[in-house]
Amino acid sequence: ETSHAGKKVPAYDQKYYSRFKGKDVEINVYNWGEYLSTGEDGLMDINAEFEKLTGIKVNYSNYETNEGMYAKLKSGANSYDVIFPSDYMISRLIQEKMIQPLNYDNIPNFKYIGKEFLYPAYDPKNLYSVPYMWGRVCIIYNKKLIGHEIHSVDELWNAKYADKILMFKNSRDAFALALEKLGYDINTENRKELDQAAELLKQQKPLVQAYVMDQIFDKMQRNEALIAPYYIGDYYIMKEVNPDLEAFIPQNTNIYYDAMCIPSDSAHKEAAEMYINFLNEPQVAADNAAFIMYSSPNSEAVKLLDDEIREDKNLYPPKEELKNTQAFVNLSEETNLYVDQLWTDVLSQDDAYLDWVMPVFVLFSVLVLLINSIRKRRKKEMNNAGRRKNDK
Amino acid sequence: MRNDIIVSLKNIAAEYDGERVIDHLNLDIRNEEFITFLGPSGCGKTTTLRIIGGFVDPVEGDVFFDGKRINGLPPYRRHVNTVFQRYALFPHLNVFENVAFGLRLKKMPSEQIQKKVRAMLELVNLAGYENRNINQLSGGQQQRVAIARALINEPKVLLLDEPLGALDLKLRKEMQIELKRIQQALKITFVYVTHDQEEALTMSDRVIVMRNGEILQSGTPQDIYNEPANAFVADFIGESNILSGVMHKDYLVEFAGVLFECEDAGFEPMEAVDVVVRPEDIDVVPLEQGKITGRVEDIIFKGVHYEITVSGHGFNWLIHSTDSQTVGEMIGMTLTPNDIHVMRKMEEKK
Amino acid sequence: MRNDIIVSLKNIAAEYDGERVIDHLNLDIRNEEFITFLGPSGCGKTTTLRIIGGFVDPVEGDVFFDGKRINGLPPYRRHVNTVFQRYALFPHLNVFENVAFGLRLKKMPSEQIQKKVRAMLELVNLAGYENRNINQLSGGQQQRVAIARALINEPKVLLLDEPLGALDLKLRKEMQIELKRIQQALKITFVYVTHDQEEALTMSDRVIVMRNGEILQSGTPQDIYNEPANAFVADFIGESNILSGVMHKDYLVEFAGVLFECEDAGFEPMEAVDVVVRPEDIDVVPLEQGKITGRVEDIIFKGVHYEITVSGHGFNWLIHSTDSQTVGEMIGMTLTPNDIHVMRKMEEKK
Amino acid sequence: MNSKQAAYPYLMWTVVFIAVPLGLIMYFAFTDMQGSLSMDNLIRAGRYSSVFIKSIWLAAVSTALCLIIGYPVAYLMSRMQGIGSRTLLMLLMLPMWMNFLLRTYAWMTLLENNGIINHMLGFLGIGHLNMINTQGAVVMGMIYNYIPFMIIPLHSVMVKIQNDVMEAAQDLGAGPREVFTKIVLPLSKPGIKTGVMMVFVPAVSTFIISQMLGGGHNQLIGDIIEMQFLGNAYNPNLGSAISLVLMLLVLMCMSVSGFLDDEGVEERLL
Amino acid sequence: MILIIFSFNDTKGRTFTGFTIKWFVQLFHDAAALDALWTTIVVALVSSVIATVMGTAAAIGLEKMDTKLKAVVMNLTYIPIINPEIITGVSFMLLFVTAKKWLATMGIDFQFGWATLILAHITFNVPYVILNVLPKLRQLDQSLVEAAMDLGCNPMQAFLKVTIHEIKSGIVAGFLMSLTFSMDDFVVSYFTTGAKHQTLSVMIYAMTKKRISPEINALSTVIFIAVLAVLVTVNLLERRNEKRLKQGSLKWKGGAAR
Ligand SMILES: Nc1ncnc2c1ncn2[C@@H]1O[C@H](COP(=O)(O)OP(=O)(O)OP(=O)(O)O)[C@@H](O)[C@H]1O
Ligand SMILES: Nc1ncnc2c1ncn2[C@@H]1O[C@H](COP(=O)(O)OP(=O)(O)OP(=O)(O)O)[C@@H](O)[C@H]1O
Ligand SMILES: NCCCCNCCCN
Ligand SMILES: [Mg+2]
Ligand SMILES: [Mg+2]
Repeated sequence: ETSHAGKKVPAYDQKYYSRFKGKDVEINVYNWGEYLSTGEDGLMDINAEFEKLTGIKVNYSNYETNEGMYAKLKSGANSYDVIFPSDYMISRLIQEKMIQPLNYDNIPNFKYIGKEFLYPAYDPKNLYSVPYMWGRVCIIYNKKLIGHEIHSVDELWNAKYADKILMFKNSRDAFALALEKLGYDINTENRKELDQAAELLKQQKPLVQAYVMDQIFDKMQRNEALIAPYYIGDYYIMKEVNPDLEAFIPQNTNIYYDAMCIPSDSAHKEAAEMYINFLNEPQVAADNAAFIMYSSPNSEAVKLLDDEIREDKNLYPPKEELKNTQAFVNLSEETNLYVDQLWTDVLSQDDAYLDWVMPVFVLFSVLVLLINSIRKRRKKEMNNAGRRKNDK
Repeated sequence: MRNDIIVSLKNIAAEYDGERVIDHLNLDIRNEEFITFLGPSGCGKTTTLRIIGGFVDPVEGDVFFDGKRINGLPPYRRHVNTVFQRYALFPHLNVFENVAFGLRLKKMPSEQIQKKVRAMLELVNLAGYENRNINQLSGGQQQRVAIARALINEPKVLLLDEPLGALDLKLRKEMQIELKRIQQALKITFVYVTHDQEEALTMSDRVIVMRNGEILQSGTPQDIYNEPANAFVADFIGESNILSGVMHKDYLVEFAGVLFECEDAGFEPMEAVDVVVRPEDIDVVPLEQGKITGRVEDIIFKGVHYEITVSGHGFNWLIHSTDSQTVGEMIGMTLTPNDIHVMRKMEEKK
Repeated sequence: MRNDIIVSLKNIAAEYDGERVIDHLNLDIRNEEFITFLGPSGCGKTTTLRIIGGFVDPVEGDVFFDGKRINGLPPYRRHVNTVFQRYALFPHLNVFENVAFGLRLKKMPSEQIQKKVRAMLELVNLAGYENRNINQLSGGQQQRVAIARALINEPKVLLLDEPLGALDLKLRKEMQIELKRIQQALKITFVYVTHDQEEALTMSDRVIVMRNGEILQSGTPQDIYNEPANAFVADFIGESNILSGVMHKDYLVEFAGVLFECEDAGFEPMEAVDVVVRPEDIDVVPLEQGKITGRVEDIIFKGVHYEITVSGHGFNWLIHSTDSQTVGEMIGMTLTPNDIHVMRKMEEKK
Repeated sequence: MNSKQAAYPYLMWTVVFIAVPLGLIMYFAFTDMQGSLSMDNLIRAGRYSSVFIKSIWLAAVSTALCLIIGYPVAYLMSRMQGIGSRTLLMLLMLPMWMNFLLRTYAWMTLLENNGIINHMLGFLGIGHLNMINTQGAVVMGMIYNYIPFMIIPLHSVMVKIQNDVMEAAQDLGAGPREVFTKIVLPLSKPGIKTGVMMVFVPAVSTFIISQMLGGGHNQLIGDIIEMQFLGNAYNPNLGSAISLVLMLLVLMCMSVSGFLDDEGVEERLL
Repeated sequence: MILIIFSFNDTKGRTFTGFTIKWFVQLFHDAAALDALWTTIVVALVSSVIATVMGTAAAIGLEKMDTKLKAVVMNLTYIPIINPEIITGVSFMLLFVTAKKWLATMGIDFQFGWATLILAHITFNVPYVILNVLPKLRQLDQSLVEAAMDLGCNPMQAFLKVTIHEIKSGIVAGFLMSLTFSMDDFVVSYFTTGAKHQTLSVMIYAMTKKRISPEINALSTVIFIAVLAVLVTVNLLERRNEKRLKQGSLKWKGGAAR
């Protein structure tokens, strides 16, 4: 046993972790950006530590959103071994057989996961996922510059903050906010409700300075923007740099669970499971949680956290505070497509469009190309003929 | 006849980057004259032309046109047009539009342009080529377009900078005749630049021989050829035997170790001179009749004549003769007084 | 002397893109001969040379080299080297390496190469230029390198395709002499191509006049000049007055409406013939002494002589004379029988 | 015969890596996710016609500005001799060698509300300008990134305009203005064509500039395509359909302008 | 111009405000960054070399090809140059995904990575080589090749000893251009990169989507200095060459005057 921040933690199981030593195994880990401790502030550089411990090389890359990750996976371009999708996305991946059941025997540290996180709605039999972090969506704002506290999602639509508002750059989170404001279920499949939400987002658009994900850090820290919805954990990172920031967590906000999964086409499942297991080593999970400031489902790790963090009401709230929060569930395929479409429309803002425009354009341009090339050839021939005649 | 002079350069000097390339040049060009600048590369022919054209400002001296001083007048205000060495045709315009360029600038009505351009193309033998692209023309044809383009502005003076330099021999001969014909037909002053002495002699009313930014001699082709002002001109103007000699007294010169009567006078007694003898002026005579004798070293058949190299009296004599000789044979040569051109030694210019 | 023939073309025909450019050409080239192809542009001179060099395969006929048929043998296997029109020196190699190129390919030992290259550069007067870059040489020097490069392979036959075409007049004259000297020194067969008749006459042992892929005449320069086979050759070989005439009987020809004695015989009675008179053969005499008379239309001073155009008897006579005349004056002209060259009318080839 | 074979590997290559991929775009554009023939994607692409128009508009504006700024620069450079013009060319190329993303990123920090420019403006008392995440910023980014593509072809055409052609025009009576309108301008037309094309095409299809400087609400057609392949709305069929339309658009511009007809395009493309 | 310098001043300025060289140190210890740099260089070098060889060969073949086929191939060649990059990228992605699926049915595991990057980069590089070499071939004096053969070279020797020297500048220019475009490329790499290795551009792109780390500024500074150094050296070398040439020709002029 070693000690961590003055508390006892179990040592790594060297035998287990040395299974792949010297075998030149590499795993591709695909995670959200800013979602793993990189070893600053005296915390652990988790990937380096893992590589050192196991001899497995980690190819680590990042995505911005669930949907982006899904697209990358779906496109088939790359194979990954560990991914970190959120709740609704896990359902979708299960449904589309894009992730595979885990062998929990290879993940002994699964035992540290708090009971309340087992058998989640998105993976009811708990076959595919190991919870990673969880949290709630909040509204982050610059109290000093705004001048008062904020108590409502509506403030995101407040024209006073025009061009100082940031907004989610992914469809589910963005729609969730609009639906919350409208008082609808964030998982609604009702097209009318979704249309209204889209309408609301379009109304908001002129006020929005930018649609962002992690670029929010920079913008909020440097007072580029005044108000933005984001994930509560990240708020703490920003606040560290810019103490003027405050967070407001609406009652009915979105609660999210990100978990670790293994895509179906993973070539190194066992090594991937080892990685997942490693992330659940209490001291690893603790360092990680302290670094990214998200709420960890690893109860052993939580114990290792500084009290200040562990007792933070925003990160580890009492149960009753969560009762009005809403979690995402996967939507039907049609709704997914429909939301994607609405979302693209929001960003590109197109109201009236005509079905025939593009087919007609394609025909037209093909015609123009043809005519033009024929015309050119004819001209060339005439030119040549003319020259010949002249030469005689 | 002061009136007859169209362009006059007075005491002109020109510099590039502070280096003087034309030095105190004086020249009057008469109306309707075909005047040619002849000289080796870099002697300042182009520069002189560009001074007249307005592309180079002289650092000293005055340029007069029709009696008026025109220093500083930009090219587009001068009644002078230029045919550039590399034609400088406008590649984006066809033959017609190239020729019409100047007229269009003058906003002449379209039909009139049509008529004039056609007439001009007729003149340069390019009727029917109106719609050709420039790059579809041969060198000679391009040259003619360049001439037509310049002439259509009815300049009083046409400047031509080695207009035939890029053409091959045959075409050059043809174009020489063509140019002369045009000049005579239009009665325009032509100021012509070449470094080909045959071309200069063939075409010009007057030839200006230049060297190092100076005029060495100015005169009719015959003057220049027959009475070269110095050995440089003599050598440049045709094949010559140039010997060092000594003027014993008027009408008596010594060279190649022999005393010859000559037609020249006015030298210091025993002044060192250059003697020029044209190859075709040397008569071959039987050995015993020869005032000078030598051994035939080489004979080349040239069609019209044989070119014979004879060594004798410490000199390699070049002789043009219609009769052949035998290599290795000794022959005699004679010269009549008027075959001998005595000239002052030229002081070398740095 | 069958043995004496080094290259022999038998019934050669060549085509480009199905178009025939050489038609049933027969030619024997003797060892150590300086033979020149002369003819207007496009007549097939280069093509003939390329057939010998192995760059063009004849579609018909045989090429013999030293008695062996060599059709199809690639250029790098032939004992023939070529001096290309634009030198075709290797710009990435210096003078030495250019000349050494062929030897290096033969893997000759280095010192031997050194020695041979030096000797060769000596021969072409380029000793000391070994390390010069090609583009630091004047045209004439480049030409010499090209010759050295070809000669170092000790070819039995050297092909030269207008080797002096790109040089200016003065340099060309120099190089002509140089080439002739080299050929005589090395005793190699030179097959030379030019379209400059003076060059052909000056240098060659034998001149082949071509037109439209055919040989019109083959003979010594004097033969060709003095006894042109037809009006085309006569015209091509020098400036000529060519008139249509009628052969009344042997030694009597009528042209320009006048009967002349001549030295030609063997024609049909009253056969239509071409009559060629060289401009320098026409003697200008006082009007009343002239067998033909005419009006002086134009006089051009050419340095050595005046070129006089005289119209009379329905013809524009070209006369070269050392005496000037006055434009507009009537003059008389006479011809001696040996000034008159009577030749069969050439059947026009399509 | 022999040397012709040297091109065969490349011929194969063009088929596999140029023709086939374009064929695949076509195939995807006309099929649905299940792989059956469908016009839906193309029809759906119509939804983005306003994005097309916006992309074309922004690209056109940037192209025009590039031309207006680049033309005099190229002209001056072409008339300069030796060291001057080379140094200028080098200065021009310098940012080009810088990574494209870093360049754009640098602009991001420049244009920010609390960026250098606003600081300077504030310092000068002009006040505060909202620049980042506007269309202006996107146009700015396009100009900055693509102006070398305008200047280089213009320059390469202009250096070929010989002085004596301009002198000839003067000689024939053309004053400075006429020399420009009648000689320089028409002779640099091929360069203008190439430059316009070389700026317009990347500008109309960019997705980085709009993302980094446009704040995500100035979506251009490139963003939409990217979104369908690797972004928030996975739909390669729709993405292909939009790509196809974009490609045709570019081809049509090129065909109509006769972009590839002029001599020496090759050199100007480089 | 001012803007360029200014913008870099700015980035540098931000780097140096307070943080000093810490970020540089970190940059050089960042395995991912180093790996990206390595990947970028390998991909650029390999693809440029292959593109140069293939492009040169192609140009030689094309020059001899009959005009119709040549026109078709040339049109295909222009495509990667004038097609919007994103379409090139997307079409490669489709191609490789299709290939991957197809190969998988045959039991071959094919992953996006160096191979796809290199293949894609070769494809957009070859046209630049061809367009650089073709004009040189066209200018090539055919009689040089003939002269070589005349002097005893077989066709292959003629190519190696003469042709290649004549078109060298085109080949080198094509290679350098390929190298530059390859190093600078983002869009195509973005669509063809694998999970294991990313190019510098892709990495930078990912960086811009994260919390801004001063590392990116450090990186800008490093690249800027590197580029500046390369350009200045090239420029100086060129200038010296030019001077030498000038002197050479002066010497020659002097020689002629003698
Ligand atoms: N633009 C220029 N800058 C500097 N020096 C020049 C320039 N143009 C000409 N010179 C120099 O001026 C002198 C005269 O040049 P000019 O062009 O008048 O000679 P040229 O007689 O026309 O020669 P060529 O027969 O070669 O055309 C030469 O020494 C030349 O080097
Ligand atoms: N590569 C070729 N392809 C097609 N036709 C050709 C080719 N080379 C020459 N010709 C044609 O063959 C004919 C003879 O050409 P050749 O080059 O032998 O003439 P030439 O006598 O050398 O002319 P020049 O004096 O102009 O060099 C000409 O009509 C020419 O147009
Ligand atoms: N910076 C990393 C953010 C990860 C947040 N996951 C939230 C998922 C919400 N649906
Ligand atoms: Mg000149
Ligand atoms: Mg020829």
